[in-house]
Amino acid sequence: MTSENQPESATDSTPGATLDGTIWAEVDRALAGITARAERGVLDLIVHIPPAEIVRGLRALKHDTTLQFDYLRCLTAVDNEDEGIDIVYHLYSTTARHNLTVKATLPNDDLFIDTATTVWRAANWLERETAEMFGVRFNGHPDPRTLLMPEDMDDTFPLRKDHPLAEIELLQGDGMGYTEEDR
Amino acid sequence: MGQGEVLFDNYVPVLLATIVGFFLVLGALLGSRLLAPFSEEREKSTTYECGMLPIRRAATNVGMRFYLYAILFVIFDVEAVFIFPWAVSFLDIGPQAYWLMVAFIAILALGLGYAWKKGALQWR
Amino acid sequence: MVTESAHEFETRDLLLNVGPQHPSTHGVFRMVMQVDGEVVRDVIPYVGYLHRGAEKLCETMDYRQGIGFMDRTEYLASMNAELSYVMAVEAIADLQVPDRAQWIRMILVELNRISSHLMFMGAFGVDAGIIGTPMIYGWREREAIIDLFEEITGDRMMFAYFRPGGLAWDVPTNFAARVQEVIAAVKQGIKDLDGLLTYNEVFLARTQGIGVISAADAIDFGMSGPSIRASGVHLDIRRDEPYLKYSEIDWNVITATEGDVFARYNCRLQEMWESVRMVEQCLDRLEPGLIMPEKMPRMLRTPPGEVYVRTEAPRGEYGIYLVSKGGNRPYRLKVRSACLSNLQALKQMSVGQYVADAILVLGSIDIVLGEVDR
Amino acid sequence: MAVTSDPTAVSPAAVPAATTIAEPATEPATAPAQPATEPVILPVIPGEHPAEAPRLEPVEVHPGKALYKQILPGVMQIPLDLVLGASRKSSLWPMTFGLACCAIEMIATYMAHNDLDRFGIVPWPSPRQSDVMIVAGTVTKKMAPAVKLLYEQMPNPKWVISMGACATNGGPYTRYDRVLQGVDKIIPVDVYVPGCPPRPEALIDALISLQELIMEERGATGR
Repeated sequence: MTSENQPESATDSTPGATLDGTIWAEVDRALAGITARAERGVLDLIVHIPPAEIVRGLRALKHDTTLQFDYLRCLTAVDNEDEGIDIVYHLYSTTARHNLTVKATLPNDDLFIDTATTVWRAANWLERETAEMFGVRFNGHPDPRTLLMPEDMDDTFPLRKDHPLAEIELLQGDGMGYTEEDR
Repeated sequence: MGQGEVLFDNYVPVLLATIVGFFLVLGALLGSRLLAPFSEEREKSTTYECGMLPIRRAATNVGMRFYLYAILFVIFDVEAVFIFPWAVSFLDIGPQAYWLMVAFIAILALGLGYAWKKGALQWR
Repeated sequence: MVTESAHEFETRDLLLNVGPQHPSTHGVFRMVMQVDGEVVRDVIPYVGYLHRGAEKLCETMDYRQGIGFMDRTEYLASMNAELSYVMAVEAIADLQVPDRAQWIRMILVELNRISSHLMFMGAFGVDAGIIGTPMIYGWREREAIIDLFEEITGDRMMFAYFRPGGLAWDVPTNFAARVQEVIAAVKQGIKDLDGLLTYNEVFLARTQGIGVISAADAIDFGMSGPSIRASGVHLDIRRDEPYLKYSEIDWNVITATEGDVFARYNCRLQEMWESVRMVEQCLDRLEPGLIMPEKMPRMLRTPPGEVYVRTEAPRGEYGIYLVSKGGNRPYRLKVRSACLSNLQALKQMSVGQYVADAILVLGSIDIVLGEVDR
Repeated sequence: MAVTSDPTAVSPAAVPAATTIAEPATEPATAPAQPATEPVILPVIPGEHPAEAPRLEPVEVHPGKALYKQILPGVMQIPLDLVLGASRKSSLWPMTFGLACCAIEMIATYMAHNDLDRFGIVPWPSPRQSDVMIVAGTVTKKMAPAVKLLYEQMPNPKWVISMGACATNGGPYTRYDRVLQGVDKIIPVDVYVPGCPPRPEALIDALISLQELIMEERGATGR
């Protein structure tokens, strides 16, 4: 499966941004068998990898001799209402001192992706939080409990765009209705 | 002031102390029963575990180490009780009592040495 | 074959709840410790008791209103949190911050690092069992720094002083003199704490060799800040990806090699001396000038795009991942919390220690629950 | 030996709160008591989760009455009231219950710069020996059962100071449904302290007004 690696100029970032200044060459070589589409972000290089091959790509990036992305900075998700949910991995190499952003776009109907805890242990809690906040399911996660929500509330996803904010209670009432004499 | 009165005079302060002590304790207990607003709530009797309900009964059997330390402490505490009266008056009870106490302490030190060598003080 | 009766004499482990309300969990952090006698067999951390949805609320507020949430998320080092957020907005909106504003930001950020580390010293003393003295020592200097911040920004903790593009208003005229005063007081304070704790034999016996984590594990857990530098990893964003003016002044990164509780404590202590040196150098380089770019739009709108900006907060890397689809509101804002990643290594560091030492290990990571739960 | 059965967080709701009719006549219904005048706009809080409701019920207050108030005739209670009030107000032991940013200001108030020890106010870690619960910070719905349990574990007479905007009505986080809009939804509060976070002087002022409250015998849970 040849990797279509001609970096078509990304639409949303600055048009016509060439990728020569970035580390796209090594990344493309590291992700040999994986379809990867590059894009120039404001600060770092952004690589889009399809969700099916995400863990293979991350492992290749980590164990590559020149890139050595051994540090997972941050793992989160972005809910673009209709285009699905993007899972975003920010990687950093403590030895080669360069950054990379890897994104995997999940369609809205099947929010399943493999877990990255096999690659970095740092992903454990970050995935638990992303799972409970966006409803994404990480297959093979060692400890799929909720992190920030209570244990028995794993069906509401607060950070989704369709989750409304709470209304400010117009009438605060007098708390629990304890008048002075009661106590 | 015969022999009896002297004996008796020495013990008046002790008597007073016990009476005052007794009334202090009684006052405290009665006072709190009388003055404090008691209320029986179900949750008040739960064991305090930082705001959460205890997960499992805490009355599990505990390691032997704690018991060994307790026993050793009791032994040497009692030894200290014997040393106090001697320490107060050992100047005027002659050298013979002094060496007796040294022997007493040596025997107990032997016991401590044995416990130490056998690893009773080893915590891990 | 172990007979049935032998089982009764086996010591069953006790599930100890070091719960949300605990003097040394530095906030509402809960961990269930499986304890066998005195030795910790297993630690299960529970977080989320302070999850207040700062990220969700930031999405409904424009860029200036979001600054308040950053203060309240990292409430011990609000300046560092504001700095990350403001730099992320500037990176997306491509704003150039004038030099004077950058120097003032560096002075305030380093002073806030010192005040955060002083709070750590106090809390760490309490964890180690010395109830009052380090707390009183640490807080004496922290009040001096907080008074200075109050004179500049008007508030003791929630400053909201940094704005995208520069600062809200200029510093008072006696700024340099006041900072010199505070630096002199802080130097005396750090010397006192150093003398009180570092050479205290009992403190050394309690902290050396406890809660060791190797460099490889620390990197794998994504730790950052003094906790990872104590394990020998030279990872400091101020030097690796210099922002503000860190590349123009002379300072060095403090690292240790043992990776135990004392190394983390010592890294933070030496970092305070570095911060003092930095503030003095920045004061010399400060000269009058603008604090905001001339043409600042009334309502800041940003072009679509995404950026991940990270700065070195006292506890580690405080990153802001800002996705903007145009308009004056962030489309998605993720706060990368240093304490959350540092906490992941808690179990590996404290299993096998005594209960008292596990509390010390938790204290040595120096967590702030507002940042963990956001 | 890893923990085999994972101990899920046993929330106090598992302990069925005894539904005995509380001694005061008014039944503390979940919705605050409505004044007769204008209708109450019931808050539509999204995600009012069925599993959450039992945890967020207000706590049942059992004030309890001191024996001497029941036995002694009224006029003879006054000297005892004065002595008790003076002693209670000058040795208020708050429970160290810092939740969020307000906790740092609370610690700043305890520390040497603006000292609380001069009022006899000594922070105490456990609820068993404390009289005041200073709720300093945001009470989230995950933390609410712990707040209720700690309040119930405090001996009478006990008071509550709701420190900061978050504890009073949710503060800056009031639009998020995981945050409880005010700690007085679950426990009765005596003194509210405005501010985010309130300055140490504001907290000292609140504690002084609490002391006046105690002298007037108002608001204490159990006298």
